[in-house]
Amino acid sequence: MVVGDISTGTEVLVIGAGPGGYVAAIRAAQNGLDTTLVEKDAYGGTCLNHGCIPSKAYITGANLAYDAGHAEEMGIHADPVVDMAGMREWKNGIVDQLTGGVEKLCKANGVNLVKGTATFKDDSSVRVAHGGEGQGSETITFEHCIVATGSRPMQIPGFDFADEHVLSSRDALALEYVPDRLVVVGAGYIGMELSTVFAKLDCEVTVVEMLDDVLPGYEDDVARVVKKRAESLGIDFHFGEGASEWREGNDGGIVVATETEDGEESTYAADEVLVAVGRRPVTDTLNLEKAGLEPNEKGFLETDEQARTDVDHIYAVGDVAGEPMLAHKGSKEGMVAAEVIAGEPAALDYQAIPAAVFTDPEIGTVGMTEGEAEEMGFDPIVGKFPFNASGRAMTTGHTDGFVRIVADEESGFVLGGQIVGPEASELVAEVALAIEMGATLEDLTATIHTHPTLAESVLEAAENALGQAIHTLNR
Amino acid sequence: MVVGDISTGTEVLVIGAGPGGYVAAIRAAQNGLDTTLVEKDAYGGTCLNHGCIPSKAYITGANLAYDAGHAEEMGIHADPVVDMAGMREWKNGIVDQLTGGVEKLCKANGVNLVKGTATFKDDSSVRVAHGGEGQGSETITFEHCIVATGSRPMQIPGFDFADEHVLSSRDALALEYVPDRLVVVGAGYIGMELSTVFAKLDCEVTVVEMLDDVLPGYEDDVARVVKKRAESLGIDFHFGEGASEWREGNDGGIVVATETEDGEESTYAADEVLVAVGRRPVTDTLNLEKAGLEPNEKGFLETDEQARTDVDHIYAVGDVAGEPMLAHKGSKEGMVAAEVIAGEPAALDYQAIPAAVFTDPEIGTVGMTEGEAEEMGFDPIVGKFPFNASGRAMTTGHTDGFVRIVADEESGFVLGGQIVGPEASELVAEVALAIEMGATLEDLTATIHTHPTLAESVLEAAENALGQAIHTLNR
Amino acid sequence: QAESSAKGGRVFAAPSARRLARELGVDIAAVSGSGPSGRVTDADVRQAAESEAGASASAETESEAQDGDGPRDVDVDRKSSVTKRGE
Ligand SMILES: Cc1cc2nc3c(=O)[nH]c(=O)nc-3n(C[C@H](O)[C@H](O)[C@H](O)COP(=O)(O)OP(=O)(O)OC[C@H]3O[C@@H](n4cnc5c(N)ncnc54)[C@H](O)[C@@H]3O)c2cc1C
Ligand SMILES: Cc1cc2nc3c(=O)[nH]c(=O)nc-3n(C[C@H](O)[C@H](O)[C@H](O)COP(=O)(O)OP(=O)(O)OC[C@H]3O[C@@H](n4cnc5c(N)ncnc54)[C@H](O)[C@@H]3O)c2cc1C
Repeated sequence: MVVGDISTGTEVLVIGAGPGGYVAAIRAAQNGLDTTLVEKDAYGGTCLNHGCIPSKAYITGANLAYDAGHAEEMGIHADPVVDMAGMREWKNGIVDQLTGGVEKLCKANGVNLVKGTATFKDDSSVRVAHGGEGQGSETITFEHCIVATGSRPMQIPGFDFADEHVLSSRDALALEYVPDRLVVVGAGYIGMELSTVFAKLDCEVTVVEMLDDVLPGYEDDVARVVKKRAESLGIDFHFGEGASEWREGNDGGIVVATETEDGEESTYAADEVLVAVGRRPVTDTLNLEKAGLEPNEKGFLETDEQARTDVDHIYAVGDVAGEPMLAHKGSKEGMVAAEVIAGEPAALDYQAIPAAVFTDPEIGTVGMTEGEAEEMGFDPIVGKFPFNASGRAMTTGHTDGFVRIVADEESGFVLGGQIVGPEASELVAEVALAIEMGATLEDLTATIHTHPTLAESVLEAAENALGQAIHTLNR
Repeated sequence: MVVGDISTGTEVLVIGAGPGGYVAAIRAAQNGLDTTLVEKDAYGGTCLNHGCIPSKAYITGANLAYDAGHAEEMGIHADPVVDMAGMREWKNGIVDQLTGGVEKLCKANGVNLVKGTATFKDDSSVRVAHGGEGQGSETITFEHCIVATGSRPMQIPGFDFADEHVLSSRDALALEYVPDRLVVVGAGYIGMELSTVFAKLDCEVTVVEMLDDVLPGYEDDVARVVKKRAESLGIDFHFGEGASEWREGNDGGIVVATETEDGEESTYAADEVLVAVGRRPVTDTLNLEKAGLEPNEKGFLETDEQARTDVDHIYAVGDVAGEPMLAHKGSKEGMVAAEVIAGEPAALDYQAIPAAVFTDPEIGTVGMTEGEAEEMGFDPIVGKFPFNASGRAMTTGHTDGFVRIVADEESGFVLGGQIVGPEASELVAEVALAIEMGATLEDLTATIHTHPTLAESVLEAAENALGQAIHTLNR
Repeated sequence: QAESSAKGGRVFAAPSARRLARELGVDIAAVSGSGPSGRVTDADVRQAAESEAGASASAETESEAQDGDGPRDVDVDRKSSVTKRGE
């Protein structure tokens, strides 16, 4: 429905084609809604272009090279040489294939694609400025809008991503060479994933973290497994230090200065510094106030169970809609928003959002920790199984970590799982299904698990919680 | 309760310490029953010593060496050298650790361990001949007995495992070197797993199979993925040929002769021949008739829902109790038998036994195929997702294969899943839980799956069945 | 029963049962579950919807007669939401 020659209309306008936005657009179109998706940069958003996918590609590459080079115990002797430019090209090929796929899927489902940057004119139209000079702009009016503009890396004073040696995660994932020495500021999941990659590629990595442990938000015993392994890879940790500035060094490299709370200073020589201290939602460049929207103090758009903002016909999904800033949370919100607009009885009524960290070993968590279960008024029982007792883990050569299952003692309902170990990101899927289904510990243990698999460890942990473990002692 | 100086009594006697028997013994002891476990050879049975575990260790080793040597596309250049004796030692270390663990777990749970070969004297006692000369024997009387004597590899005429160049799977898993040329007789799962290992370790592998495809029992499109990959690894297949004999060759090697149904002969030069044509239950060396038991024509002991044989107080579990001859099926039966003896309301009431094949790529299946669902009177709908559309699969470098989910159209209940692809053995766990829980397709799609994971492909297949897939086109 | 399954504000029911409850306008948190440990099943949700529909369509006395069902009792809010959907 063309309203004028510079103004078009659409039933559903989606702003941003990351995993929140493109999924919302496809689902809206599948529901028969006339849908337009505006993207200023690249299809797939942060996730496909500068986040999940490129980081996981490098993690695979680094693991393969490292494992093959350290497998004498298995009788394998190799001295792999990594050509970072080649690995980057492989990664770029994957990204291109996936982003091209997203574009094709949008088109095949009938989504109208518009290239450009959207800003609100009022609560029922946006102006889209087309990229490049003299490309002009257009107005798009909408009945419903889904804001999915994602997030961007946070900067800290003294470290400007525009400076040559200061890298964001995006810059780090685009390097054509492996720096000899890298300082990583921030030991959150992005900092830890990338530190591990570079350490395995023979870079000397120093991690500086303001808090006193890696992976804030994860339980101590989970974080400890990852930290221990990182240390054994040669990563040098400095906790309780904030990065204050960087300067050119004498050796052609740089020097990164840090400060403790007490004002104690330290300096670390490096070639590059990667700043990975968190991400901020992109809500400041949209003229949100024109649509009657106001982000909260953290910059997020608050939403209800239908992914709806304070303005009834405007929805927000993905990183702009709050924590956890994870691709699959965004996609879920995108689907729900699209279905709600289509009149379906959809809601964000899931019980748990799983999360994975692709460190060595991986972490996969879902639902409540023991402490959280207690806070919620449950009387939790907990079962644990260490991977060093798993036959399958031994045969993979990776035995660090454990599976923990948290359940309600009275009812037996599974409330949560914390997995740190090989394939933890995959193993958590079964626990997530158990939680959503309202499965009990007995349901988990009654389900036959294939031998020999890592997934058996989930069963063993559940049996341990019931005092019936076969392959560990019950206490 | 010592009945005489050469005769002891026990509440529960378990014969055989494989995954059927040792699990039964531990569970029986956990239930407060006085339990004795007799094993003639090594704790852990076939599975830990000559089956699941050693084969999976070699598969890991072969994959790592092969993948690292074929990763130029990823920018990794390596030329791994495999020292088979070293790999064997690594494998032996794992086996020793696990079998030692089984022994310790049995003791810690209070199981009496007896070394020796048991034969029935009557329906309430066995004679146990201790190994070695002059070691004597003892009589053990029991109230309940669990037979868990497992299986052994089948021989075929013309190929005697006692001959130097004729290998059973057990022999193949004990080689100290990689033969230059190997003929494998039988393209079942054991033959295919081992063929893949040796092919990846630079052995020239020829597979001879009487039937006309690999992996009989698996659907064509599943088997095809594995066969195609095997061919690309250089494995040479000859279908419709039965191995008839072997002889010494002129080149210091051997010649394996085969025959088609029409009598056409072929010969293949090799250094060793591995015969992997199936396994037979060990029910012929137990004097079963003295206990009033008679195996069926295939040699199996038939059992009811409580794992009970025709003789009320004698149970049979594991490979002796029938197909599928899989470790986890045996363990499940072992637990049920032990619980039934303890008076628990246990039964073999599971809906599905998952199964995995650790070829390249892996196969994981559980529950019904589309055809089986139809036969059972369901009106199946099917959803499929190819791994080459999975971002996670791409980043692992392994994109062959697919996930298929079979459900009942009317109710939406998940009936089965066939997965061929990376980590299929692990991914099938979620589908198994879905089947046991009576989950619907909607339950699977409503459960948030972590991005980027292979497990997302299970969700995508379920969405595809519902006509709602995001990352493939729905038709 | 309903209390223990609503511990910590949580309802133990499969996603499909939760969606069905929304479709039928039933407040699943107030449905007593007949599944293991009080898990709310599809059938529980349908039954709750029926007894609500019955309750709202018929005289008060009838809904009083169902008082014995306890947790399955209908609250005014949900009654009105069912009515709205029926319009
Ligand atoms: C290094 C790294 C690794 C990560 N790894 C994982 C992981 O393993 N798993 C996981 O779940 N998450 C991971 N994440 C987080 C994940 O990338 C985000 O949660 C996800 O991308 C959020 O999706 P989104 O759709 O909300 O936003 P984004 O993916 O950020 O997409 C937003 C899109 O909107 C566009 N846009 C913004 N403003 C406008 C405008 N005004 N007009 C038009 N277009 C606009 C942007 O160009 C962008 O394409 C990772 C992130 C990083 C940085
Ligand atoms: C190469 C190979 C790979 C395999 N891979 C897998 C796999 O990946 N996954 C899977 O599920 N299965 C696999 N299997 C099959 C698996 O090994 C068997 O299903 C499993 O071992 C059966 O367990 P069980 O307890 O019934 O018997 P077994 O494991 O065979 O144990 C029987 C035990 O009984 C003892 N015994 C026999 N007779 C007597 C007697 N008279 N007195 C005392 N002791 C006695 C034997 O010494 C033996 O220790 C594989 C098998 C092979 C050969």
